[in-house]
Amino acid sequence: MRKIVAIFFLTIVGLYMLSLFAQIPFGKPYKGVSEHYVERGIVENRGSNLVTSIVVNYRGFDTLGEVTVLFLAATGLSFLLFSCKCLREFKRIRSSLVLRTATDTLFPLILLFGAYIFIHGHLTPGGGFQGGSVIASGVMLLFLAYRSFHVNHKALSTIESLAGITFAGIGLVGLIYAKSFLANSVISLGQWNKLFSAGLIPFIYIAVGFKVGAELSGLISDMISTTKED
Amino acid sequence: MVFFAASLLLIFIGLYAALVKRNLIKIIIGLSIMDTGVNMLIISLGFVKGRTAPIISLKDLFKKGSLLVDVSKVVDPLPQALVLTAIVIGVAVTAMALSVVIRMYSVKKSIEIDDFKELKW
Amino acid sequence: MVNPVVIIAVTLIAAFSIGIFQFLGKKFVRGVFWLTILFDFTAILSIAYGFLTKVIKAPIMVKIGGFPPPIGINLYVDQLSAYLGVVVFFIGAMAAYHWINRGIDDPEPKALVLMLLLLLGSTGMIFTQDFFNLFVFIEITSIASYGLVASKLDGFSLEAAFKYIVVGSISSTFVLLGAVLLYKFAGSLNMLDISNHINKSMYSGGMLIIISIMFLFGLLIELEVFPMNGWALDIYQGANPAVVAILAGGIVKGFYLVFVRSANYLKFPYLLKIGIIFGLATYLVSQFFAWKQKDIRRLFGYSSVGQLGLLILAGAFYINGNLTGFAKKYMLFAIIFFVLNHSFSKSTLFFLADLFGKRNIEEWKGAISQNKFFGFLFSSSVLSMAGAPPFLGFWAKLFFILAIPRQYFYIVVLVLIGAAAEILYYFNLYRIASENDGEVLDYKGSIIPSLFNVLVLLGLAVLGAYKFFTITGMEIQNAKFLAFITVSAIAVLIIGISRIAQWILALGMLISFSYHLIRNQNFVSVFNIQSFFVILVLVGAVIFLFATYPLSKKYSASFYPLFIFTVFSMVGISVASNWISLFIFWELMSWSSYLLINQGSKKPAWIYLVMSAIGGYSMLAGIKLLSTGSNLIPVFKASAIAAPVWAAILIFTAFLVKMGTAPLHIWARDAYGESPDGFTPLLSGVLSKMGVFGAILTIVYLIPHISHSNIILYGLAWFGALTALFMALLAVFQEDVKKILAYSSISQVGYILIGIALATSLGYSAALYHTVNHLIFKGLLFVAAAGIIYRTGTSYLPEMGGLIRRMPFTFLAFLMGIITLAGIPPLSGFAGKWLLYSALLEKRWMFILLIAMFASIVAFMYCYKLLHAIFLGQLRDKYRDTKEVPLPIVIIELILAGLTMAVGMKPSLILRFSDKAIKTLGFSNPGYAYEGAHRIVSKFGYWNAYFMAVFAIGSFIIALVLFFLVKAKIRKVGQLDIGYAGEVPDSPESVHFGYDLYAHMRRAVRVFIYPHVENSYRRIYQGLMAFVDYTRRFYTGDLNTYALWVIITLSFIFYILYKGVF
Amino acid sequence: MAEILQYFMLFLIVLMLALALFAVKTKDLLSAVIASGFISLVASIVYLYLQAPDVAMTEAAIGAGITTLVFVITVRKTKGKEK
Repeated sequence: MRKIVAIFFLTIVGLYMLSLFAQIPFGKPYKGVSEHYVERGIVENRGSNLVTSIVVNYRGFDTLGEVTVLFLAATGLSFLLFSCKCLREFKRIRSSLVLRTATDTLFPLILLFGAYIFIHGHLTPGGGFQGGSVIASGVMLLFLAYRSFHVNHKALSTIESLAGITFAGIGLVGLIYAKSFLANSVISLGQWNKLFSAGLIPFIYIAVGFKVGAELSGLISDMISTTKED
Repeated sequence: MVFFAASLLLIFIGLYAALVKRNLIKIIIGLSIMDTGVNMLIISLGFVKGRTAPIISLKDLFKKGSLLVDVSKVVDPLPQALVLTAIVIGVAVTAMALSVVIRMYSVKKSIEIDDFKELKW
Repeated sequence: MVNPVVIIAVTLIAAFSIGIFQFLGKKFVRGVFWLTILFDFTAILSIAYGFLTKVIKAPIMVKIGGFPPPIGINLYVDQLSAYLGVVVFFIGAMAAYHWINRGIDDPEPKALVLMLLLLLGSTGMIFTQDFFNLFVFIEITSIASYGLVASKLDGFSLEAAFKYIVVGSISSTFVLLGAVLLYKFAGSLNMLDISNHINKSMYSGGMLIIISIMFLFGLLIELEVFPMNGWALDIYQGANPAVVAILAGGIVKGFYLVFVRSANYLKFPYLLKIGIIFGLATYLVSQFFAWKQKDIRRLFGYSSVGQLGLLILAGAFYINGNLTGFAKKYMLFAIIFFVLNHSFSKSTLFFLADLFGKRNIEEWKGAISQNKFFGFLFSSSVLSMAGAPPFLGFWAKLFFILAIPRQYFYIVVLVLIGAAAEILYYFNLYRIASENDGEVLDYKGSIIPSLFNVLVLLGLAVLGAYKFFTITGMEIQNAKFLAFITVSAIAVLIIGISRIAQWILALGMLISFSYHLIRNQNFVSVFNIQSFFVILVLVGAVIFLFATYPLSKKYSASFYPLFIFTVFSMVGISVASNWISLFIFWELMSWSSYLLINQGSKKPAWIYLVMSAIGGYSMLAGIKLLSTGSNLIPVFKASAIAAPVWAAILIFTAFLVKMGTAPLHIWARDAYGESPDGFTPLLSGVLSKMGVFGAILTIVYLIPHISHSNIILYGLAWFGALTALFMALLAVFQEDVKKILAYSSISQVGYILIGIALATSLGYSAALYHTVNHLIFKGLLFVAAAGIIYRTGTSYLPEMGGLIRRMPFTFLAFLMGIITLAGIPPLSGFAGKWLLYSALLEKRWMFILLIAMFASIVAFMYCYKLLHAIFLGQLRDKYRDTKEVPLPIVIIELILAGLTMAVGMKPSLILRFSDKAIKTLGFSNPGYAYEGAHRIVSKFGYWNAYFMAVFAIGSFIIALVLFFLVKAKIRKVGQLDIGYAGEVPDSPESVHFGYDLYAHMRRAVRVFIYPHVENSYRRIYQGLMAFVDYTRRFYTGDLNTYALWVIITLSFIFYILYKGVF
Repeated sequence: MAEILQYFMLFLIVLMLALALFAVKTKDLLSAVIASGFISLVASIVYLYLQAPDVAMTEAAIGAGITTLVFVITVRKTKGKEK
């Protein structure tokens, strides 16, 4: 009964929305602010990756909020799972030699790759969020490989805090020196397609990378084990 | 057009799960499918046929003699930026919801909706 | 002034840094937390102050990243968002303080982080001017709320949190889709830019309408709109009350502002439709569902949801209702006041509910009567919440009603019905909480946040009144007088340590006020109907206040302040210059008298309040009908322009309720019978006369301008006559002295109503004369009854008897009162009847004349019963040592008895004044004439009061002489002088029978004294309750169902707004 | 070439929908979780076609990686079976 009612009303809503999308042309040129972003993105930011320019610079405030959301989720999750005595520990079976060896070899590489992604966020696809989550997946690998692995929560949350403060602090620096919060033009923009370019974008993305990496690692660790030292 | 339809279908399959499924984790799976659908919808809104990704690493995308980029060669970068944010927010919400589920399980040893109907009327 | 973005940045940095500070210990975290809150609050307060003092003239626009608006994100802080920010942070700080100090659990550092980010999210939400950024901040707010709602970590809060997460995710999906599609449509995400791209004609295309609906619908879910608000109620019920307080008091208001603002930016043309359908549905449904609610938090939750519905309605009218000039301003202030009122009072209520700890409202018995301070806080918030004057909620409601365009009159009616329903359940709770016989219960935890909130509420009440009077441009005297009343009452309250001091101060105030009034040349030279009632009120109040002296020890410190409040608000009614100021003082009178009655008995007071609310709100609805587009404040005389029948009927209802006219009388018996003895004389003698005053105003100013006025008047006369008859009949079978007097009062006011309904000069003469007359003798009887109850400790007639020997003066006075009541010459009662009968004859309303005459015969019966049961017969043993009633009461009794005597011999003492008053009503003569000093002549004969008096006193003396002559032959029966079944009692036994004196007549009139009316009210109430109990099962508690309703609502909205597909 | 790519996309979309239906329908929570992870993975390929490499990366790392992991942990902790 519930299924029928649900399908019925979902169909109605779906038909209305379909009628909307039928009016939106697919794959046709766009107009509006994006024209500005594309046309003047290099001029104003010197960053090759326009998406990064938008995410960190034009709409950097969104990203600050996004970082906050992730921070919130990590905080909320550890708040909810903290002191949850009732959780079963994973039965972490001793993993195979292959996995352990591979982990030993891969983990530094994964870290390096993650760092590469967020350092080159303004040049190539990827950025702080992607790099951070790659690093977190490395940490996850450690969890899988080693039975007794525990992350150091103090270190993680210190990194997280410092990275977050850096981000917001860079914003405030912009407010003080360039009269605008999160302004990019505090330092020189540099040259297009070079590593040290695009003003503050790489710095922000590095901070974001650290923060996201730390947060996601903490999140995974919170979920996997009841943290005792906390 | 296919992408619109597919995304809409994904959204509604996810919603259907949230409306009908009695298992808490199933509901969250539904919501995350819905998220994926929404993200795909947004991306396909920004897609323009025959244009390249918004990463300007080649000079031939510029207008002649300047750093101004030729708009007619690049897809819309804004929806992609928005989706980046949306994905991260999605994982945050999912993690939050799942931690609540773990807690709920620890209270009642169950993750079925029928065991969580005490607040009513 | 601080740059608004700094608030957000600093809060963020603080939240991030807590990650480090938590290793240093909880104290550091708390320090950071409070510093941040303090900084934010000061910063935002400085912005708000800048707007308030007009230092900041234009809305603040903050570019972020250095890009101009459509390119970059920007913040846009205008007056409203700054004010709301202040409220959010204030409530947030209070809630955090409450949480830390409530003594149950200690918030983790992480919970404080969530709290900070919650406040941050809502601030960002109301500051940002970018649709996608709005989505991000909504998500921050939501995720923080998810965590906080679950923070109690028990089954309830987790269940609530999960429901919130699922519904919240659906909501934010729609917001996100809406925002992105808006970008696709307009090429921008900036609200202002999009607004510039959009014009209303684009909505005919279909595309924009679906996009806007999706975006606004996402927000509507967060606004807890019926039928998709089950999750919200579950949160209110299940989550930590500190969290709920901040959600209901602050965050939801942020969502509200965002919703209204977005709709405005989108130029959404169907906002009014949405607002009316969903706002009204939410409001009404939750106000009624709350009736059956036993869990106090869910009860408050229903009320919160209802208020939100009202806000949505108001917002829709403000944005989209084509309001003109003044009305728009009124509506804006209504919204601001609603928000402020609800935020502060509801969060206080949640705090207090948490401190007290009991969830079931039945367990609240005695909660506020045991703890005076707790009671004060609770009462203030409940009164403010229910919209009692002079609290902010009252002004909000008034602004709202005045601002609604007249063609939407049905909305006025429905909103007022909802408001009455709200009063019903709030004061049902209040009734339970103020019971006297609860066990001693105490609250634990800190009360400081509630105290702060209530202080703000009191300040806001002043602000509300000030704004109301300045904006509506009503005569300043009204405001001044209101301030005067409040200050006087507070002055009396402050010296609450000593009742005697309060008594002296109150009496002094009344007397000096009267003195100043009489010395005022204007008042004396223009003597009209209003002056007549002012004098009536003041004289009555002074007399009855004087008589409360011996009783005062029993009363709480709030008795005299409320007494003063009631009296002065009646003066306010009498001098009101337009319908609205009449209404304001009318409500003031109703509420203060309710609180007074509540000091006696709770249930009757509750019924009184509900009936008063029905009356008061129907008056407001009637007034609304009188207002026209340009003239929102209808004055008495100008309302002659357009006075629909309904306006007159609605306004009249209020007066009929106060007069206790059948079938609106059900409150009267118990309210009169069980109110504090010191207050009942005022209630009966003066307060019910305000109904008379209002009725006269209505008949003079409204009735002549409507068609079929004759039928209405004739109907009114019938109401009066039937009231007079049936209430007299009911009085006959009562066994409680005050209840007999209560029915008698209603019955007598029925006579007065007949006089008014005649609408002839003679009729008015009779009515006014009888008004004063009834004040004298019913006051006398109630004062005497108060004295007797004070001495005997009972009001139950069969317990009394033979008191003539213990209380001779009281007996004498009582006898005089009874004679007047029965209308026997030479006392003043006769004159009133004579005038009334003449007037009826003059108008040839013979049936009514017959009924009135018959009713006065019935009056004899209960008169005799009173006299017999209290004073005659054998004295009971336990009253052997009873003394005469206290001296002040004796004095008042004798003064009143002397007055009735004097007036009886010389009716012109009253008639002189009533003549003047009648002339100002537009009559050239009072309908009768004087011949000589003592002879009054009407068409049907004459009546010489002096001669009558001499004759009556003469016959009385003859009878007395005869009595003493035969007295010697009467054997006096002692109380041991009886034999009963062959045995002689060893203790004195009373053979006086006062119980059910008229048992033998009961059968004859059984049909008439059966409580048909009361039973039908009860049946309606119970029926409604059963209906509510059944329908509230709509909230099944099932998450899937809640989510399903979201989709059903969305398809409904699509269906009604866009017919493109089907 | 372009044609083949389009058919491949069509195939991917159908695959996504099928996976979504499977995730909703299956009784085994772990399979459902894995299926929903696969949806993300497939979606990230689709994003590449739609010229959104950034999003593709994010979706693969976060949507398919982290989210799935979090789901799996939860399922394990709650002994996940659907009734």
